[in-house]
Amino acid sequence: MIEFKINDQPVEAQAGWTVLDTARQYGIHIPTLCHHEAVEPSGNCRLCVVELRDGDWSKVVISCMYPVQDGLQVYTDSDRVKNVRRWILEMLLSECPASSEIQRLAQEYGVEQTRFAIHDPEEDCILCGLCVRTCKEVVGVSAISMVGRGVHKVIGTPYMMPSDACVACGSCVTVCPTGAMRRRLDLVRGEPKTRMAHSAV
Amino acid sequence: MSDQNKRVGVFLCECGRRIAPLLDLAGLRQKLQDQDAAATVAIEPFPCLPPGMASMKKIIQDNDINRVVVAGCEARIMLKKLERELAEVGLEQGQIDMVNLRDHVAQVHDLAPEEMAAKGYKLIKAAVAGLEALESTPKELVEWNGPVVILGGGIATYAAAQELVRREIDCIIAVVTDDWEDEIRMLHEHYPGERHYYDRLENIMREVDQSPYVRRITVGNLSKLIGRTGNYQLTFEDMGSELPRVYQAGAVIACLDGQMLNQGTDFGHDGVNVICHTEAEEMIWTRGVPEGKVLFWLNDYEANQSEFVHLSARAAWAMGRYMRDHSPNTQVTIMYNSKMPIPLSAGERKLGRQLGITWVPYDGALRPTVQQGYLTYCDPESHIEQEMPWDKLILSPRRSLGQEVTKVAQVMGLDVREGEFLEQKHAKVRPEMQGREETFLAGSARYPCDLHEALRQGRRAAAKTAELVLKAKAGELYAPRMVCVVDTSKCIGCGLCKEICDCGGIEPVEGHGGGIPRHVDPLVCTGGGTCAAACPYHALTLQNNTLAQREARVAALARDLAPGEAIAFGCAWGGLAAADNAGVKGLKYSPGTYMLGVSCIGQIDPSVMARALLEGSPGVLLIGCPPEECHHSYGVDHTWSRVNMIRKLLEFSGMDRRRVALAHSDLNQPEEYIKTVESFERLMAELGPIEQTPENLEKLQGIYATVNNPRVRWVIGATMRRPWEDVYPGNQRNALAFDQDLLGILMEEFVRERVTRILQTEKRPMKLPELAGAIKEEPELVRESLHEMVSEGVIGRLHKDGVAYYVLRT
Amino acid sequence: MSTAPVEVDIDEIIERYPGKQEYLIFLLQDVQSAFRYIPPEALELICDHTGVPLSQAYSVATFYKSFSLKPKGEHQVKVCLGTACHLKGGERLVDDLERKLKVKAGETTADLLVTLETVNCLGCCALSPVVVVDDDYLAQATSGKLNKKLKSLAAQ
Amino acid sequence: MAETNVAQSFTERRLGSAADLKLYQEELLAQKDPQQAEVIVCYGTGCLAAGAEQVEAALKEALDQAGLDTKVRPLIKTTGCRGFCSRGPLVVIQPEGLFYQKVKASDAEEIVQTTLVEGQPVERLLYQDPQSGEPIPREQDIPFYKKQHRLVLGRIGSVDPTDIRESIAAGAYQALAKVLTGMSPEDVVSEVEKSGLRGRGGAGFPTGRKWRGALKAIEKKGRPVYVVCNGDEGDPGAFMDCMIMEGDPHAVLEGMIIAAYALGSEQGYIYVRHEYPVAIKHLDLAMEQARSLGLLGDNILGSDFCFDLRINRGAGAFVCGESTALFTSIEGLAGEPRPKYVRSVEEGLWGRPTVLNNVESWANVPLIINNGADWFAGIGVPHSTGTKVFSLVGKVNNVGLVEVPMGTSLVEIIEEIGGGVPGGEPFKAVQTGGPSGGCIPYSLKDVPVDYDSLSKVGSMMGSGGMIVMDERDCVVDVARYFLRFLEEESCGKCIPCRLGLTRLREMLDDFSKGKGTEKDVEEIESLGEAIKDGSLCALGGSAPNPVLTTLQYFRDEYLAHINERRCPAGICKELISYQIDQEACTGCRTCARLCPQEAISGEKKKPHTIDQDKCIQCGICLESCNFGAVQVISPALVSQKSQEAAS
Repeated sequence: MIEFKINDQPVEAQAGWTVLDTARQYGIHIPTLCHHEAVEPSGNCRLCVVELRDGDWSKVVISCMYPVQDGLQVYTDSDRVKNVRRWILEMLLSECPASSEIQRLAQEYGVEQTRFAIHDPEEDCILCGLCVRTCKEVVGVSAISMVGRGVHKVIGTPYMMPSDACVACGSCVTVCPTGAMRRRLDLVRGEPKTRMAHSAV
Repeated sequence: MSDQNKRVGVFLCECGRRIAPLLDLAGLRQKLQDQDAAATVAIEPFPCLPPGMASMKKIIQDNDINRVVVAGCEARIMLKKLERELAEVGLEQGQIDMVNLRDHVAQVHDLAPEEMAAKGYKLIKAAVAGLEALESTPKELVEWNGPVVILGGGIATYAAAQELVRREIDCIIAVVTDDWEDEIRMLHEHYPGERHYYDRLENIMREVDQSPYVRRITVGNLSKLIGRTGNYQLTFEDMGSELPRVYQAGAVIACLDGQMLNQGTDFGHDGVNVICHTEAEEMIWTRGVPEGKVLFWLNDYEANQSEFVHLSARAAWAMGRYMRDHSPNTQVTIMYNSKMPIPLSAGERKLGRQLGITWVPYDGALRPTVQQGYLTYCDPESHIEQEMPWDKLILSPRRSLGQEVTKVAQVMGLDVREGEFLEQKHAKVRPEMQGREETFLAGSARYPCDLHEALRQGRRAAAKTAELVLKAKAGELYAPRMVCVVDTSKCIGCGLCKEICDCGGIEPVEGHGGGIPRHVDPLVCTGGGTCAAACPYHALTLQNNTLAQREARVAALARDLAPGEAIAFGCAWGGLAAADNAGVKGLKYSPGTYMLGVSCIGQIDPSVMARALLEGSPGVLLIGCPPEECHHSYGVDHTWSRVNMIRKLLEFSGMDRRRVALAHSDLNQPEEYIKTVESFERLMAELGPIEQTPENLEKLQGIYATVNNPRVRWVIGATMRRPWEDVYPGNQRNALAFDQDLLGILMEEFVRERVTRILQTEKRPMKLPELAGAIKEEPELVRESLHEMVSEGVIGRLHKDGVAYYVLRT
Repeated sequence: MSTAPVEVDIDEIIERYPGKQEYLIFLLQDVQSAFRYIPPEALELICDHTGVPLSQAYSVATFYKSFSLKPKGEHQVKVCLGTACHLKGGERLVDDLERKLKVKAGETTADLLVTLETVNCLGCCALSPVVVVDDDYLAQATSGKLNKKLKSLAAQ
Repeated sequence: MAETNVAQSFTERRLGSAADLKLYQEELLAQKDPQQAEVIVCYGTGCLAAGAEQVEAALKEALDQAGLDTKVRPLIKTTGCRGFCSRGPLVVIQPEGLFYQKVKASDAEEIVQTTLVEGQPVERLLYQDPQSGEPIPREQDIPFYKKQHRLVLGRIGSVDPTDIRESIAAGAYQALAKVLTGMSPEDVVSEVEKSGLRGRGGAGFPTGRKWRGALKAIEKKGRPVYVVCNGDEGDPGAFMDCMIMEGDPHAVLEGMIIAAYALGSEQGYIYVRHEYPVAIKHLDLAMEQARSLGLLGDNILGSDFCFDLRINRGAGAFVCGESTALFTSIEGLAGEPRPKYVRSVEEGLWGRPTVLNNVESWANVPLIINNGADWFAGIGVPHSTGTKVFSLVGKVNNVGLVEVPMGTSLVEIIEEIGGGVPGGEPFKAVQTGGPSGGCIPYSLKDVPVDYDSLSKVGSMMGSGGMIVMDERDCVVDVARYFLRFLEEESCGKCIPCRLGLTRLREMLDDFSKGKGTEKDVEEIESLGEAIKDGSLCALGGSAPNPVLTTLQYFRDEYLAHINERRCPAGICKELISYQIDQEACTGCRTCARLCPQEAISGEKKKPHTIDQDKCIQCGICLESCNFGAVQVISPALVSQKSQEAAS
């Protein structure tokens, strides 16, 4: 049994758990975007940052991957943590203006508006890669992947053509935290031959 | 086996704040415990995270739980993880079920927490009932017996064999000649312009020929194939050779090449100076490279095969290069439709310039005309008709499937369609199924390709096959658990299942004359289950996901439904996924529909629909994929026939036809899904519940019996053929006539089943008016049925006081 | 008339390495240097060989800057944008070349003659700003020197 | 270089023991006539780019022509980088040690005739003292070299890196022999610990402690354990690792083999940036030759110890210099970093214990073993022992590779070794540590260059790039440059780095256009902190450093941009304009011909003018003017068009 503190509250955990696992077990809320229980964490969105302190020493880490250790002192809402979250959300607001989930989160964390220019008002993908990880780890087909690097990165299929590997299961849409996969799904699975909106009952 | 004692554990998930405060979980647990609905009930903040998982495992072990319901989120995403983790405490696939409390209840309805809990309770109870009806099967190893047989005679044979021998896997190659060098000599008939590759091909062939793992047989075409993966028996046509004709095989790879035909005389083809690629190659073999002006005309557009023009262009380029390399006095020109990009790299273009091979475009709007010594074409720049001189004019070949290849493909059980190559697009349900042809089909008969691609296909097929062989060798090749199995004691070998099976998993067993029992290839079966739902005798079962389970589930749910509530089935690729996505999006809709997930709507036996109505559901809504997107090919279409049957029976019974309905849902259109369920709910509210009068119950019992009647099932099964078959119902020459026949049969059996039931329950001889009165049908109608039943010997007739009494034969 | 083979045997390249994921980048590099880009067929063959899903190989091929999925031109013009070259006007040379060649950095001219690229540092900071044309280093490059060099390429 | 012959001659010999190696070294030394003349041509990248190959060919031809007697005929040898790149191509004539600089192919005949035949130096090719103008004939007397302490670079420039025999003769693999004959793995690790060697790749983690950590991890997890060399030197303006790999690959190999012995590793990897084809070639050759001699592979020097190496070429991703990204890249994936909450000595390559050091660190290991930890610890300053190699570039006279003891002051390196800024004015700032480092202003010129002092002033040692800036370099522009570089090189995995760098750069873009407020300066600092805290790996975690340090030391210059719309250095395009000095212009028309906008007009031989409306500030006129007539004005002239628009 490992004992440590989250926001000064003593908690117990087992080896192999992360700080986030433990926090959730104790009902301590830490926001996440790229985390999904069905796939391995990847640490992309950085929203789940927490601060570790030990005397004067302090460090910001991501709770979704930080392994629990005896005697940790974790703070989920310190000034440093808030600064990181604020900027992430402010940047996401301008990067993914079309996502209501981002707007909701931003509001929750007190970010009302963004100082940055909006490049694409339609954009809603935060490139958290959940869809890619789900396609690989849960569905097992790896139909989609990250394409390109850095600022040019997008979610896509080989050659940006409908993928032969895709089984059209829609898991990517289901796990997507911002709803961005929805409008990308047809690029992946191909245009359906028939699209029936509604059947008469 | 612990299965004797079925102990179900229910785990309720808080999912952070996404279920817990919205839905009264504590109350739900209390109710489940009070009602003794499960062996144990627990609430976890996140069962899916390590702390929750650890807690679940402990509870499962401490309480000897052998079946688990996790009520939290989508099974589509989370079930695999649960299966993987809970395997550690002995739970197998099929023993874990999920209820999506979050996306089907908490996130989508505007209800009080207790009301939410009430809905969750019903869904969970139904899931528990389903699991209690589960007879879990033991793990089954796939039997592997025999080498890999590579047949069909295509050139990919060698690449496939090479791949296998490199993995030390035994194989038999069925080829046309004893000597592989002859095959190279003839190769250009299928793959012209590939000389640069011959050295490499020779190395492959030599390696295969010298390998101790390869046995080379020269036999006729495949004439019969029976068995299943791991255990096939192949029969070849008699070629008069001394070799045996019958072989045992663990797996089969067919290497089939398309054929190349010459163009017609409308292109000036004369076989001497105006020739096709294959003839040009033959000429080079026999007489060497011709001198003078050689003109390749890539006439694939004009021959209506523009999709293959790149292949022709590459072949022409390769032949042209060969000519220039071997004959300084040959000039090579390649004429191409300006719509086509030249398929050459920067390096090849440079080489082309050095060699002096010229590419001349023409305007495709004007078809070039062949004259003696010239080809007239329209210059795309100037629009002037120009003439290109030639001494030899070489045309692209026509690509098609040969007759023998077609026959082999048919024996292999492939879809062979007029005028098409063998590659088919499949809807896919499991990653390992992708493009199933890839595991056993290679060569230009799949789709026209160059030699390199054909060999690649061979290698790829062999690599996929090798995975199976190696797994089998290691004793690790298990049959998937959710597949169909045949009860041979019930199977009469009618062949209906084989006919409607979309995955090709059902095969006949070699045996005794007429009634050939069937069996299922578990490695091919996709677990869609429409075959099981069609079997007239219930001889097919989708194991670990049986009809009995589904009936138990709907029965439990239907009994609990409040007025205005109804049952829906959604397939994981359509309705269920759309429902999940509605929850993810947090869309709100009315709460009256209870969604039960299935892998394909086609596995809903009409018996399940009838049972739901019988147990008190006012209606059943089946939500499948959009038509033509069915992952199990025809599940949705088959469902239509079943729904249609129930609707007819409802009408016979004086109930509204619309109580059973089929809908389609795209997983990416949750808003449309909501329209579907709300529309159905409105209808249910309008119709109200089916009154539980004895008369109605009798009729519903009758419907239930009728849909399980072998004759009815056979008729329904036999009439839901593949939609693309133009015999029926694609081309409904006599749609109405058929429907009238169907109505007649249904009515007949409906009456007979009910008469039988009345006689069974009353256990006494009954008169016609009594019987007609009991089932509330016209005496005339009942009389007819009684007469037939008597003449068939199903019931007996007694006369007492000049009055006929009917009695059940024992 | 006889010519040296221009195309490399793709199968030969594939067989240089065992079929494991760790050799994916090796294979892509060898294909890249043989063809100067990665043809789609080659990518699929590499996937078959290494067992890496196509999407993942595509992801790798687009992640690393040295791989190109589009054919490259006959000549390569690389402008160094290392810090030393930046301080001495490397960007200016890129702008200038983009104007002259009418392509953006990373692109190839329509006639497949020249591909314009930028590199981070070539390690010859003493010569900054540096432009490398094929294997030829232009030290202290200027717009005028580039004009001359481009002309000589076109004349070849 | 005579690769093929060399490779062939090894198949006969396999060194069966440490004594055998010693014997072989003595044999090789005995074969050499110390009086034999040697013509050494530097084949460093700088010299090659400047035409060293042609010089070598010309020298060969001149020697053939001269028909010198074979007995006295000198040996032509090519070596790795001599370091004095701004003077390349370099040729050194041994045994006299004559140092010829800026040699051209056309000089070959004269060198052969005057120096080799007649025994006289060619005066005009000698280096001239910049102060006195006196020629300095010998390398070691040149100020650039005099102040240096070349240990890691010791063999470079004197041995042909493609011939292992030269390196062996010069002492290569003696440390390995020492380790195999008399040191236990524990001895090796504690020796390295004692030496105080710290990682030369950037962060300066003590190498010995890293090895110790790996030993502990092995106790827990068992083997395999991997040793990896990080040769993915990506910092723009840094090329010392490249020169070490090219010039003395055996030092790197030897260091790795010693570590492998200490840790019980059987497989190592060298990850080299693909832009370094020569380094790859030389390492490959060195490995092949070492294998055939029994210095690498099975049963090294006849012992039971087996270890082999493989080279992984990078594929063009700066981020792969980050340890976890480098591992994912070796594993065959896109080089995205992984969170490092479990150290790589425990969970590195393929999740196994892994020791990763950079090229220069590895090359230090044999020195420590050979000379002892105490000797090594005696060089430099406490906590930063040994020497460090820097690549000195930018606005400095002596561009090149320098090696100095840790703790040497910045001003010594730049002014004394580097010869100061061209034109003689003091430098404005020095950027150290590459894109992750910071800018140190002239006022801190006396700061000793060691790990701790550099971090104290907000910069870092980094891998050793040292970029000198003068008054004509704008700090806003430099900060933007590094940000743009990192933006382009960010792997894009985590949001703070992928989005943050772009946004930070956009804020600086505004500054460079004169837009922004003092409040924005604070916002930049706040965002910078968020990126540092929030980023997944060191690339993002240190990316704001150039901005934050320039803000610390050059805040006024930032403020000049926004408050006065003025770029003091005359760099930021939007804030400057070009003007032609009517007095100085000779009307030669060069600028007018080259101007892409045809903005320059004027008659031949009469002063020209620039049409400000057409000018795009490309700077070609400035660069092309031979008379210094083009001037940069900041704040910018307001163009006619915008004047009209305003009125």
